[in-house]
Amino acid sequence: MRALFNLLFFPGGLFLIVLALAYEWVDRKLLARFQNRIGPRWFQTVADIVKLLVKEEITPATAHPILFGVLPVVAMAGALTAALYVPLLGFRPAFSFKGDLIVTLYLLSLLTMSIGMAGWNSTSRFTMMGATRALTQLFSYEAPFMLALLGPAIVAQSWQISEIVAANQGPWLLLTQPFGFVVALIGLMGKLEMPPFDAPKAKTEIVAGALTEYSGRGLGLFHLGKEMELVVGLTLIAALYMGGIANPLEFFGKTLLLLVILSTLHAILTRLRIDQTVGLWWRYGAVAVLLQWLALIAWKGIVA
Amino acid sequence: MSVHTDSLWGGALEKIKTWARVNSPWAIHYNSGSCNGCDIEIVATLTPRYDVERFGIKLQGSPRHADVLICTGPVTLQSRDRLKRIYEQMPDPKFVVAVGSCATSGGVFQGCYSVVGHIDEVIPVNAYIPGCPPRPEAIIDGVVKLLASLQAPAKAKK
Amino acid sequence: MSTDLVLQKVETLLAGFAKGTAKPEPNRLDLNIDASDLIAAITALRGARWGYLAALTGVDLGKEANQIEALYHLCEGDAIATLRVRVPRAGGAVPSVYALHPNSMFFERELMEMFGVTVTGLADTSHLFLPDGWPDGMYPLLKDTDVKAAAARTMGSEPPEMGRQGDRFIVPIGPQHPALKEPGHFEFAVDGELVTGATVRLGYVHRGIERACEQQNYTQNLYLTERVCGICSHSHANAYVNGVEQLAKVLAPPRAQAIRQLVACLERIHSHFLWLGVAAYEAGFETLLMYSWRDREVVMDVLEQMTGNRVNYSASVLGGVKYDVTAAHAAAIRRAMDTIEERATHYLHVVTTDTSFLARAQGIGVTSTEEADALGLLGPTLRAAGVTRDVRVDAPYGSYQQFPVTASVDSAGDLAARFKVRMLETLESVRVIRAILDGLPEGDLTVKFPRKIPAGETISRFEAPRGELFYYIKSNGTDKPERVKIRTPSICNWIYVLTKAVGSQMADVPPLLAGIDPCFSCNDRMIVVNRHGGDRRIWTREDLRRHASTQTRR
Amino acid sequence: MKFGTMLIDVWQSFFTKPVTQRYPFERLEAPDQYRGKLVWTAGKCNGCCLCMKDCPANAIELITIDKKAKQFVMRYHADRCTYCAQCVQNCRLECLGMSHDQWESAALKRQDFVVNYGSEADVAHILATYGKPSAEPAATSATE
Repeated sequence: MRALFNLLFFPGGLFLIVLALAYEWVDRKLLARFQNRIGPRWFQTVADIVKLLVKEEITPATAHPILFGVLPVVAMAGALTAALYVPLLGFRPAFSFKGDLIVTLYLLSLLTMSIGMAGWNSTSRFTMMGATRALTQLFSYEAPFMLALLGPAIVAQSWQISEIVAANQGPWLLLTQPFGFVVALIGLMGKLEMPPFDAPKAKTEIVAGALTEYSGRGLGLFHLGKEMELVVGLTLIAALYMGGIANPLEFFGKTLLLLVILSTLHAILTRLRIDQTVGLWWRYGAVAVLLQWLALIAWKGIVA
Repeated sequence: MSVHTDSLWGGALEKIKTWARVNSPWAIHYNSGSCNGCDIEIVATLTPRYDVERFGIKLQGSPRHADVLICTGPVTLQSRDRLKRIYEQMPDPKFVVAVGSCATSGGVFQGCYSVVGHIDEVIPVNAYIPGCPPRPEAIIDGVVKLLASLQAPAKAKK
Repeated sequence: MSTDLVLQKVETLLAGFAKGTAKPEPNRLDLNIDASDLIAAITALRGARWGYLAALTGVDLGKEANQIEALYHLCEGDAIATLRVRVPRAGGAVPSVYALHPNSMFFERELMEMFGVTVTGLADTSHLFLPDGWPDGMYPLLKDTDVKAAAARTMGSEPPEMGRQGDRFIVPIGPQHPALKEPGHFEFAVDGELVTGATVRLGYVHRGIERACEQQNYTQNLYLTERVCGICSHSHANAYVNGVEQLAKVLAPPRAQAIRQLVACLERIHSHFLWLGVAAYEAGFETLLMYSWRDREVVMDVLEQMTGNRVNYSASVLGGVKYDVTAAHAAAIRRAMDTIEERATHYLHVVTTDTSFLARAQGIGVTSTEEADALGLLGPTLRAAGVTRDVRVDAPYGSYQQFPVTASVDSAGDLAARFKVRMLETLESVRVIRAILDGLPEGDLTVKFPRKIPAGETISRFEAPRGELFYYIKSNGTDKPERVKIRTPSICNWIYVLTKAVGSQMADVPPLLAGIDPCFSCNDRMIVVNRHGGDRRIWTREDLRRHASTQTRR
Repeated sequence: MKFGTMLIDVWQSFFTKPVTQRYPFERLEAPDQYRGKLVWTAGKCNGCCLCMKDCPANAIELITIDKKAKQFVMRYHADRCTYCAQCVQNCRLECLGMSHDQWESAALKRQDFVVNYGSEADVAHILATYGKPSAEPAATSATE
């Protein structure tokens, strides 16, 4: 019974939807205030999702109907289950077992995979290009992002999130592993296709990328899945790199601080072309993280 | 849920649906032959001074994502069938706002050979905003009137 | 070199071909040429590097003369040489000069479509302006064509199936697309991220304005020409008014001329800020769109206060100006200029130093000076490639002698240079506005203007924010013009976009499109472009692939 | 090559009040020269029709009921008008003017745009003879 409660209400479904919508509103409001405008009202994101869910759903003739309907559900499921392993709101994660960090990372990238599949499935030219770009970006940021998150795991010598958080009580890992933190944060932006890495859904080039053909329920679920992933990603980075989350106040403080950083980067940078983002990752992201790993292993070898 | 209680439950559901549709009208813009005077005023409504995002209006790229089609221009012969095709691509419930004297009545281009005239000869139009070009406030006023009209019949329709 | 010497040079060059010359105005020279000598004449001019092909006007001389006259206008500085070629009304033919002047491809297509004159040696002869279903054999600008019947038949025709795939993966940027503020249909053959072929089908904004001008009187035409393009409405209205005033030999009072120049400079500022936002938005820099359009509102308010409308000011009237600039307006304009100057310098700094912006703007669509001149580009796109050609400097009209303007030029020739040139032009406009406000001459606003204009023809050139605007107006003594020819700057810049799009990344195409600040409603073109370089041969797909592969250096 | 030159801009605007003008709730007056809806005062008009002749969008129809008694009705099509004020410029008797506060003229049906200016008796008379002013172009000045 407790597992059902966790899945449906507390760290899972209902609570996460509300939190995701709140974070999306904060993101849009921040961006609007950065651009000197008022921005959306507080209930705007709720109205958007409800309107999308009641809108007529059009399935393109050339797309495989079952796959077209299932993919948004898979995307949101990926984000929902990832939330169970992450210390949301400062409480102990609902489930935690040896190696749940790896499982969370793969669950988080499930959404991007399903967006790529959705793009291939609805065969319009924009979605094809959107899908290829989404998958290229997935392969380029996934490795550095994972390496960056595994940095604290090496220090704590375990793959379990709660253990890692417990072991790193000393100075924030933000200071001891700066490269790891920066790459993780930028990696999260790449995963969520937030500008300047929004080539896969670049409005002025390929209309809406992989989601061009989706309307109504499908679009709503994809949108919600992405916002949930934002919340889960922020808590993960805050937990690992900013000395764990003890209580809800600390949770909101740290994650909103990260969100402000993401929004500022969104406001001041131009969208990068897909070859520039991939180049940026492999030339700088991966090298920085590997150097940091080298330092960690060397330090671990000498001290421990 | 048997039928006779449906009206109570249906009424509440209907109210929520209308509330959601009125508060997040995503828009798409199509210029069917306008001199782009009205188009720059439509984009001006998105910029900080008028900022229609406070009404929930976001400019979408694909007709699939949009509820309101904001179109300008006297519908030239070449863009006539494209206008119809875009209107058909949009999922229900959809609304059309004709911005500018050209879209409402052909304006200065009435009688030109390559011009159909006004938008409602091609697709049904829900709100007309005359002006050459109408001020951004007049465009917002038109959209507000359209949204208000959505709420009114929702109660009458039952 | 004075205008007469420049025109003498033409006379000596074309002495062999000209059947008769005339000098209707001090800066204009007409030469009657036979169709057979046309290529030789233009090659001679091109050999002596004399001027560029500004426009090609077709004039229907009526049923009784049974002739159509094609006027090739070539401009150098403020001198205009017009080669007049007469061809029979039915079945007339003119050789194509595409090899010498690449931008003539559009003018010849328009001549063919509107007058029925066949142009021999032209690669692509499908419809340019007219809608797809337009019945063949009906030429709208001939006086006796029944355009209403032709339009009715087009309405009934079946629209062609767009987006024929073939073996290449074609990405359509259709008439409706977030990157386009106006309708135009582009088809980019894409190989992965690389563009290997580009076609554009415009014509979605063709409203038949030139024919409508012939059926309305001069005053009504003023408001019709003003609505050719919303962003450069004052430029069109002024070019038309200058032309009609030259025909009627009536000079607007000095205060009216100064106010016209003032509104023209304000329009240039609002157009450049608008373009800065839109071009940055195409490259994905949404904040710059929001900021530049917020600062642009300052100029829009001033324009609204002075002329009563934010976009179509209708400031000029035949023979003067409608509104006066009171002291209150002048003060409001000065305050607006201070904020604009401060913001424009800030944007100039952002546009030339911001790393992420330069990553998307530097080295995109680089054009050398010779190529830009050879392609016949116009306006800031040309001046960003190092050619100082600006009608306000070469051939100052109205009060530009009193308040001179200096052209702003940059030599890099890429997208970032275009941003820089437009910001420099904005700062230059601010300086000129302050000079005008200081030296605004006294006097009344309008002068008596006849309703019937004596017969004659004239050419009026105006520097719109996007480049040189070319008006040819012919009057026949009544209160309705005989012919109004409008050649807008964006036509000549199109060939640049498509030649640069081939071989570039797909993501760079929208910024390239926005780079020339295209005004679709100014022109409607369909061009199939093959890679254009020194050699004029048509490239096969294999050449493109090989060429494309050498281009991927990033 | 500097990184994030817009950073100061962005944070400055974060801490300053947004410039948005909350339109429907806070309505600013249009400048007094703004060209809004056309207003016709019957008084001095002598039926010269010069305004109709030069209107680029034939948005004005002057219907003369009685020329000597100067009884006219001006049918004004607000949807066709392009607000260029050429009629105001042409009219030597200053009967026409552009209102600067009537610019919120959006409507849900096209029929709302046709306005008949003139004394009540004349307008009623015109409506009776022509029936409902449909959106289609009514007959031009039909003399009584």
